[in-house]
Amino acid sequence: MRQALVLGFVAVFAAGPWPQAAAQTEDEVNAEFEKFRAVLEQDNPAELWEVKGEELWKTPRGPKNASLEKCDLGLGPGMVKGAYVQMPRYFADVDRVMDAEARIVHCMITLQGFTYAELAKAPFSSATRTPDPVSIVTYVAAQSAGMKLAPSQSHPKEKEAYTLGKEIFNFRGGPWDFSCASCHGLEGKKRIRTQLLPNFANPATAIAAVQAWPGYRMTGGVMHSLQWRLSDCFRQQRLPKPDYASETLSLLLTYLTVNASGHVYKGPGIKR
Amino acid sequence: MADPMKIRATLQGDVADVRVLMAHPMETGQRKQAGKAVPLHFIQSITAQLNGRTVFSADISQAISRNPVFAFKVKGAKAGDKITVTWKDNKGETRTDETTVRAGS
Amino acid sequence: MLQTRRTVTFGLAAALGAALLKPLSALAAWNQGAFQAKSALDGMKALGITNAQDSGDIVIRAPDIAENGAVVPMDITSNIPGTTSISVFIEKNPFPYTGTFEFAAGAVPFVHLRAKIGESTPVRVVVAAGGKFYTTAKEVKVTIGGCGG
Amino acid sequence: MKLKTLALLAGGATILASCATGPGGTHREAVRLMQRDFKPVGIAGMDRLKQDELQAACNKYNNDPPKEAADGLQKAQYATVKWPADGKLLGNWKEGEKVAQRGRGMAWNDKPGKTSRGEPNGGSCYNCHQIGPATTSYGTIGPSLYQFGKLRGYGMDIQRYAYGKIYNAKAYNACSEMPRFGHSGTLTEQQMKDLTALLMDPASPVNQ
Repeated sequence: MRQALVLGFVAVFAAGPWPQAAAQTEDEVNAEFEKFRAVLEQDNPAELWEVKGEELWKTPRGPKNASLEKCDLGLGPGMVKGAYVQMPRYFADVDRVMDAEARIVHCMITLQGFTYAELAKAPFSSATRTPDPVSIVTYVAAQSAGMKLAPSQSHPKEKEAYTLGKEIFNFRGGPWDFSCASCHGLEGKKRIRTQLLPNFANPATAIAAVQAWPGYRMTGGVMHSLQWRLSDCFRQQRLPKPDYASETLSLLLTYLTVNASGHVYKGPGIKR
Repeated sequence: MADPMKIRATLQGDVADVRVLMAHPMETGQRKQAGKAVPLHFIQSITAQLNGRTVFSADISQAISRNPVFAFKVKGAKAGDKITVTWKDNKGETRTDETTVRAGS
Repeated sequence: MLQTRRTVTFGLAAALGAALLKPLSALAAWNQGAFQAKSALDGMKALGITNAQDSGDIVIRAPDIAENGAVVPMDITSNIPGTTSISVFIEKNPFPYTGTFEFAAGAVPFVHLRAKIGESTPVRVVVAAGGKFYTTAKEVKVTIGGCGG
Repeated sequence: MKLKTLALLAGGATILASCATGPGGTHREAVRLMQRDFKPVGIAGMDRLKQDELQAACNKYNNDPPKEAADGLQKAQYATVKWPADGKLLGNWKEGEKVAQRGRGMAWNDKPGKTSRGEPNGGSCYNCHQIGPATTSYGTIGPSLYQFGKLRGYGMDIQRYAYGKIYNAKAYNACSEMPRFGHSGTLTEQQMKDLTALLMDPASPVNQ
C-alpha cells in the first residue's frame, strides 16, 4: 500500500509538463527581472550593514578614540543627511575632489588615526568580512535615499574632475583594447550575455552607474560599494588595479555622477 | 557573536506583516576559499513568537540564501505587540532579537 | 569524563534550546534524514509525506527566470483551510528538501523566502492540512549573467 | 580664452588646469593620473596603460577616425595577422564552442595563456555575439554569427575573413570594440582555427 502511494507520487512527478516559463523575448525576460528586483529590494540585506555603519559612524574608535561625528562630508562636520547625493565634490582641506568612500577613508585617517595602508589592505567585502568603510558608506548613502543626485560643479576643480573623468572613462588600453565605454558607452540596449548595458555617457541612462550602489550583491551575498565596482570593471578591462579610494576613481565617479544629475537616488540597493 | 537581525512588523488591518533580515553566511560546504572547502555553516531552525506565544517556526537547509530574508503574517496582532525571533545554526550558535508591532501607514 | 561532561552540557543546551524554541508538533527535531536526501521523493518519505494530491489552492509566486540563482525569491501561500505547514523541495538541487514552515496561533499560511537554485528546476511545495498533504510545483529557470551589475 | 583663464585663476588651480586645457592635454593628464594611481597585479602590468598606436588613434578620433586614417590603421593591423603555416584555417568546431563559451583569461589572477583555473584562455565570444542555437544567454554588442557560413558561403575567402577577424578585428574595422585575439596573444593558433570551424564548418550547429 505504502509502496503504491510512493509510486503514485512518482507518477505525479513524471506527469509534467511543468508550466512553461512564459517569459521568452529579451524584453519579457528583463521585465521579469525588474519585477522580482522590486521584490528583492523590499527587504534588502543591505540594511544590515546600514545599521552596522551607523554604529561605526557614532562610536569612538581607532588610535585617537574618536567617532566620525566631526567628519565633514561637504555639508559641515557631522552632517550626513543629503551629503551622499552631492558627492563627489571638492574639499579644500585636501584640495581635490573626493567621492563618498574616499572622504570617509580620509576622515578615518585624520580623525580616528587609522592608516591608509591598513584600510587599503583588503578594502572589499568577502563572504566572511565586510570592511568598515563599506558599512559606513552604506549608512551614509542611506541618509540620501529619495533625494536627487546633485554633485557640485561650481568649483573649477570639480569641472576639471568631470573632464578628466570623461577621459578615464574613454581611455582604451590593455590587451583587449577596452575602455569603460566599450561596454557602458553604447546606445541601443546592448547586452553582455543577458545583462543589459546602460549607456553611462548618456544623461538619460547614466543613473544606472550609481543607482543601487552601495549594493548587496546576490553573487556571493556580500555588500559592495562603488569602489569595488569600478575596481572590478578595470579588472574586466584587463587593466592593472586602481588604488583603493584613489583620485582616479573619484574623477571617474565625478563623470558618472554628474551625468546622472537630477535623477532620484533610491539608496543602497541590490545587485546581481 | 552574530550580528543582530533586522525585524520589521507592520500592521495591515489586524494582520501583522513581519519581515526579518538575518546576518548569516549560510555556507553550503561546497564553496572553496584558497583551495579549501569552507565547512557547512547554516541556520537550521527559526522560531517567532507574538507576545511569547509561538506563531511561526521553520526548519531549513543550507539552500536558503546567504543573509536570509523571511516574511510571514500573523492575524490578530495589535500595535505594540512584541515579536521575538530566534535562530539557531548547525554550530549551536543562536541569536534572538525583538521588535514591536507598528501601525501601518 | 570530558566526554560525559560534554554530553551533559550539550544535553542541557539542547534542552534549553528546545524550551526556548518551543517547536511545534512535527518539528520535534531537525530532520537530518530528510535534509540529507538526494531526491525530493526520498526527502518526502523521510518526512512521512505520502499521497499528496495536486492542488490549485497553493500559490507559488517565483520568477519564471531568476536573475541570479544565488537568491531566488518566492512567496508561497496556501489557501487550503486548516493549513499547518508548508514544505519546499527544489528538485534539482543536490539536497532538494529546503525547509518546512509551520503556522500556529493566528499565523497566516504564507511565507516569503529566498533560496539558492543551482540549475533550472521545478520548485515543489507540499502543504499539510487536516492530516492530509497537497502539492503543486513551479518551474524556475536560472540564467548565465554578465559582469558585476 | 580670456574668460577661461580668468576662471582658472579664480579657482587657484592654474598650473594643473592650464596643462589640461586642450583635449590632448586633458588626455595626457588623465593618463598621468592613471599611471600614478594604478598598480600592477600578476600578468596585468603597467605596460597595459601604455596605448599602442591604434588605441591612441581611436581615443584621439573618439572611435570614429576619418576614412584615410582608418584605412592606414587597418592596413597596419592587417599586416600583423600571422596566417597558419599549414594553410589550414578550420579546426574542430566542438573545441571552438568551448573557446567561445569561456570568458576568462588575461586578468589579474590569470596566468600567461591560462585562466586562474588552469584552463586555456577563453574568447568570450558569447558575451557579445549570438552564435550556436543552443545558447540563449548571448550578448548583443557584436552582430549575430548564427548561420555564419550558411549565409556567406563556405569558401576560402570567407574562411580567411573569419580567421583574420578573430586574429585582429581592427584589420577590418579600425576602432571595433572586438579584441585582437591573435595579436594580443590571448588565443593560440589552434584555438582560432577551432573558432573559425565553429563559424565555417558546415557540420557546426551554427550552420544548421
